[in-house]
Amino acid sequence: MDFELSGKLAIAAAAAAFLTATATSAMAQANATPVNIGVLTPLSPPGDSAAGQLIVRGAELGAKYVNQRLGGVWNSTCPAPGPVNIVKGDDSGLAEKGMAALRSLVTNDKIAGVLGTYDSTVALAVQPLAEQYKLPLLVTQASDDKISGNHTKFTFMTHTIARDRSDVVEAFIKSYGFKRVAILAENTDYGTSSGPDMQKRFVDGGMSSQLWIFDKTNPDLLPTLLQVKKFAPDVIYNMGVGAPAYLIVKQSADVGLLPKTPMIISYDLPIRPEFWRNLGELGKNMIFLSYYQPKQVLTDAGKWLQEEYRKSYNEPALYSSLAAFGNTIVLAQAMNAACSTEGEKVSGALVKGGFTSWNQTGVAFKQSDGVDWQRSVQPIMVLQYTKANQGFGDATILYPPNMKTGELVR
Amino acid sequence: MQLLLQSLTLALLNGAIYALMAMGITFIASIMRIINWSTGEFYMVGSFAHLALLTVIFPALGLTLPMAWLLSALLAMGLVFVLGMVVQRTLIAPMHRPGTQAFEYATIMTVALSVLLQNGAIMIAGPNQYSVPDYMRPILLEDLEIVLNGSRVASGLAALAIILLFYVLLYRTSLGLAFRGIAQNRLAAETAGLNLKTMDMLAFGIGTGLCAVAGALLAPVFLVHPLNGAAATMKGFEIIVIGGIGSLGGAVVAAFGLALVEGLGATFYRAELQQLYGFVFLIGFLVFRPQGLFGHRERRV
Amino acid sequence: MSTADALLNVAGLGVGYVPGIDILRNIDLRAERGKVTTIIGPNGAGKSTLLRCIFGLLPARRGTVEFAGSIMEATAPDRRKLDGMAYVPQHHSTCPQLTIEENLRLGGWLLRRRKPEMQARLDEIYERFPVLAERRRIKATQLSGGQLRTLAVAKELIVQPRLMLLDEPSVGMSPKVAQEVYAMLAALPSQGVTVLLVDQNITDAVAMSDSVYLIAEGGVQRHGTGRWFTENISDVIREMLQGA
Amino acid sequence: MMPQSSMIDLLSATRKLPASWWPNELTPGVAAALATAFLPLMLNDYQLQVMWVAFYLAVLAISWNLVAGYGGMFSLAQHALATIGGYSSAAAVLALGLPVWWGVVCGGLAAALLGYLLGHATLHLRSLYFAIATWVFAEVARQLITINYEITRGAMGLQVPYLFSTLDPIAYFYLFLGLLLVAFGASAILLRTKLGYRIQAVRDDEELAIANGVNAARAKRTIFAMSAGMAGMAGAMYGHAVGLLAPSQADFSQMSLIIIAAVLGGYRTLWGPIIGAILIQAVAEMLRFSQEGRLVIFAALLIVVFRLYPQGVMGALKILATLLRRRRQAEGKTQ
Repeated sequence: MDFELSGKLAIAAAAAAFLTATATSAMAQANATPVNIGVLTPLSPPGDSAAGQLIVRGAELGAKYVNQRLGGVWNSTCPAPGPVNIVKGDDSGLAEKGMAALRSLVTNDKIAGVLGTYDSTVALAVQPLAEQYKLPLLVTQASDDKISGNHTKFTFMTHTIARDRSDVVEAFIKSYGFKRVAILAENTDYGTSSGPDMQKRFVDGGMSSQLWIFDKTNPDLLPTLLQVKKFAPDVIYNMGVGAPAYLIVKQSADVGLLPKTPMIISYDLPIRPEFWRNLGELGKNMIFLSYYQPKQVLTDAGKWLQEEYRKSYNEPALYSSLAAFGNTIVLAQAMNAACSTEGEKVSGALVKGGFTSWNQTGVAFKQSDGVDWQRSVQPIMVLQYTKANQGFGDATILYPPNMKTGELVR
Repeated sequence: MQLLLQSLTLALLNGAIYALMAMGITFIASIMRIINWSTGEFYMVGSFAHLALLTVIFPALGLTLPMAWLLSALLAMGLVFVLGMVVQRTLIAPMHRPGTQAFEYATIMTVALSVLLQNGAIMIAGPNQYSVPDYMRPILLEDLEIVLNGSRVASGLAALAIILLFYVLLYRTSLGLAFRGIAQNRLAAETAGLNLKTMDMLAFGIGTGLCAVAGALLAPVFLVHPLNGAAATMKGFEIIVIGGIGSLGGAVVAAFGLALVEGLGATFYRAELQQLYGFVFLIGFLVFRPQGLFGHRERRV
Repeated sequence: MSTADALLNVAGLGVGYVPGIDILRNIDLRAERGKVTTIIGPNGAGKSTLLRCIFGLLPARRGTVEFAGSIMEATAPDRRKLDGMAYVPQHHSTCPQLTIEENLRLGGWLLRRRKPEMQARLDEIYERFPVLAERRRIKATQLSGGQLRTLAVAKELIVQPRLMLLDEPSVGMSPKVAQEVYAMLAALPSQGVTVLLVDQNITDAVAMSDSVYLIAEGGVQRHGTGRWFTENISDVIREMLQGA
Repeated sequence: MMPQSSMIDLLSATRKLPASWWPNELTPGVAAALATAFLPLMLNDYQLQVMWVAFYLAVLAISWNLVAGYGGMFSLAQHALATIGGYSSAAAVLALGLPVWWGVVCGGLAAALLGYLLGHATLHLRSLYFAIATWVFAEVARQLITINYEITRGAMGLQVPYLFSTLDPIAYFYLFLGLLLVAFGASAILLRTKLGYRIQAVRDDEELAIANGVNAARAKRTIFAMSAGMAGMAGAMYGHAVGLLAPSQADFSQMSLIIIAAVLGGYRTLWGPIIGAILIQAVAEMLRFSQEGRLVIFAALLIVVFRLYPQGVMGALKILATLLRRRRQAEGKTQ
């Protein structure tokens, strides 16, 4: 009995010693802990986890780029640059979950900056928290113009807002002489922020335009499309994201709108590898907006990303990944410029400086009026496929005029 | 006129598909007296199984059959039939312990199951949407200026055929008689010597199998992705309330009715209210005919 | 009486629904082959519970149910049905939206793979109960109370059980209809069916019984022949009322 | 089906109510709340945030348990009623310019009123139909909020003022702790009133209860409206704590959380919903490391727990208590 007890004690002592040793070594490592950057994004339902995963991929490659190519970031004591590390926070697309996730990232992971917000609701809910924690928040893909319109010190918009998109689509549609525009927008923040704005512009611009808002969970859009058919548009603007975007294309063909009527998809869905598999001939002559075209000249960082992304995932990077990648390296550059990871200083650097991102435009956050407060504007292109199964790189650039590579095929 | 004709045609096709979605739920609800909240997830699993069979497994085996899509959809149904039975036996049947509220606990189990299946699919299948090749070429009715999606027609017809088969099973076989008996009076079925445990398991398998084949058949029309079952659940519930729980005829008529109401409402009034038309239709039934179209007032047992 | 004559032998049975509360504490009873055995007792004595337990719808907490020489272990009613036990519960043992014939065919579930036999039995039932034969295409919900009861019995008789457990066959019936039902039951033993009856209609039930058990307070209070009970019924009732 | 004797007990209890209105469960409740009040000393911002959300979920679970567990009405609209409370409060504050606290009251009243009407329309339905009918109500509410984006800003989210001038989660921690204590106490007391006994009698056997002179329809409607009011008020406070309202709060996944919390903790017990809510919130947060797999692990865990302990934590505790008592008795005998 005694022996047993002493045996147990010995084991306990050994375990304690081991734990202490591990803890000490962990603490020693903690001194060389990388600078954590948070990615706050939807990774589980009801959020759009598909988008969230793409954003995480971009951010992780961004960290890899910072560590490999920029040699990490300088921290506040400026002795030597250290690596950055991406910490994921799942917001489930819900404001409250986003708040909890951000507080977790701040208190547990001691992040020096956060990016990745996808839902406008989440961005709006965590914006005041970012202020409270003096934490730079780079809004990667939320499109509500209220976010920049709130004029907060630590929030930086890099995504296009409804207005930018409307500008481009309006100019494109005008320059090609379309007169009747049908807009199909889903009932998410994306659709309800841009759709009505766009319709108003077309009507104000003397065109006739109708807007249909549809429920994202409803896979049967035929009745809506029959109304669209009755309207007899000469161009359809497809503002679905993911499954609804495909459904609009397929079901437009069902009611006979396609292939007669040109269709514009509002983002770069058609560059997905499954686009042709899913749509086949229907994808021919598809017009779409993109922030990127393979023939476009990328920065070195952008080239690096496309290469790495293809290596890792065997497909081209989508805008979500590109944007998150860009945000990550911009944040790192700002830290280096400030020679600090302190929120105040990094924010200051972000406002002052100009930064390299994945595209040639670069990133700068001027404190301009209204919705342009601390917002970096992305150029948007309009592309068109001209053949079935065409590679993304062979798509014609229709807009902007200075980049134009071909004519619209009807 | 042409618009009306086209929307009527589409409602007809949709009705068959809606009916198939609803039958699985109504069957399970009438036999086991539970709501299966994971219906939509079995629909989704069916569509993924179909996708895998048709685009990966069949080509890998070098199979090139004329109606491969139908075979694949039926195989997907069979797979989910087995999966459903396993789930029922291991997870749902044990909730019917004496002294527990069978309806509530079993329902809660299906809620947890739906969370598991949905998120499992997101984890495994990743962020993309998939489709399978069209089943048929589009059909052009030139005189009427109507184009019909071949896949929709094919899946609508297949749905009708499956409904017919199910009808034969229910009304022309002794197994079907047993199911109808259980649906009306479990005690009467038990005194007749039926093993209710086995019958419940079979019923759950058949119900989920029906949802799965709906998912499989609709793969080219409504795509394959982890969240594609949401609509099936919604339509299914609406239809079984309108048609009356346990009434197959009611489910079929309600399915066509719902497709018609939604289609006409959205085509001729406001499209964004499409889902709400169905709800209004349903609320009308709840208020004026709570037992549904062909349902009968439940007796307390 | 030797146990060899008993088709059903219940010994020391204890049953209950809620933990800690036994509805039946200790029941011993026998049903002799080819005889009618009746269980009487006050409301809430657990008579219906006893039948449910014998048929396997409720697990026994203690004691054994021995049927045709073998002890029933599993609670599955379908096994007992297969062994030749049949049970007609007090309420709703038919399916209201099935036709008469469908109800009978459901009752004949065990014969589902023997089509000619099923048909023969159906014809037999129709012959015996012309009232059902006339209405074979009608839904059960349209039957009158007495007809429904007849259907419920016929539904179980179709598989020619060895033992019929009947719960209150005449409840809610006009005296005339009840008479018909009892006449039908009285004829069962001559067809080789042993009957175990639970009844509140003491006079009619006891009159046709070979053996009667009075149960109350979870146990058998009195046991005797049908004749003894018929003669002493008023004393028994008085005793019960005073005891209660 | 419960034996008749306890039904009669329940109904006779409505005639002679217990002498004291103070329920036995309330004393440990207050004690637990007092103990919890010291927690912020040990917790960081993030943990406090998680805790107050757990309290909020617990209030919803209590309100649902009242309707479904004690009332036998398997409603699937609790999350929608909370959301309606939130938007009603927002309307009162943003459109009418009322102070935030008044908004919260308006939110509770609006939800209670809607709950009463919903109950009026659906409570005569049988269980399956009732469940689906309330689910439809929730879906309609969610879709209407989404579609009318000109007013509600739809999925873009409606910004509403905060309840307190500080964003410090400690304030909200105490707010929701207080709300939880009130909800807990209110339901404990309610269950000891005539209405409480009546509703349980109705749940166990509606016909028998009616035969015993209970106005079943009125009892059900009243409980349903009270529970809706509780959910609405919690929803309104939640809106002003997050600073943002969105139709996703009326998503069915939120309802599943409420159900899971109540059942995991212990369906039809007073403490169950609280234990369940804190447990799932804690587990969900602990699973953060697993990222995409979070909900998969979570759901798998739930299924295993439900499978082993359908009666939830409270049921498991009861079994444990019985075992301990038996062992003690056995020890007593051997000595």
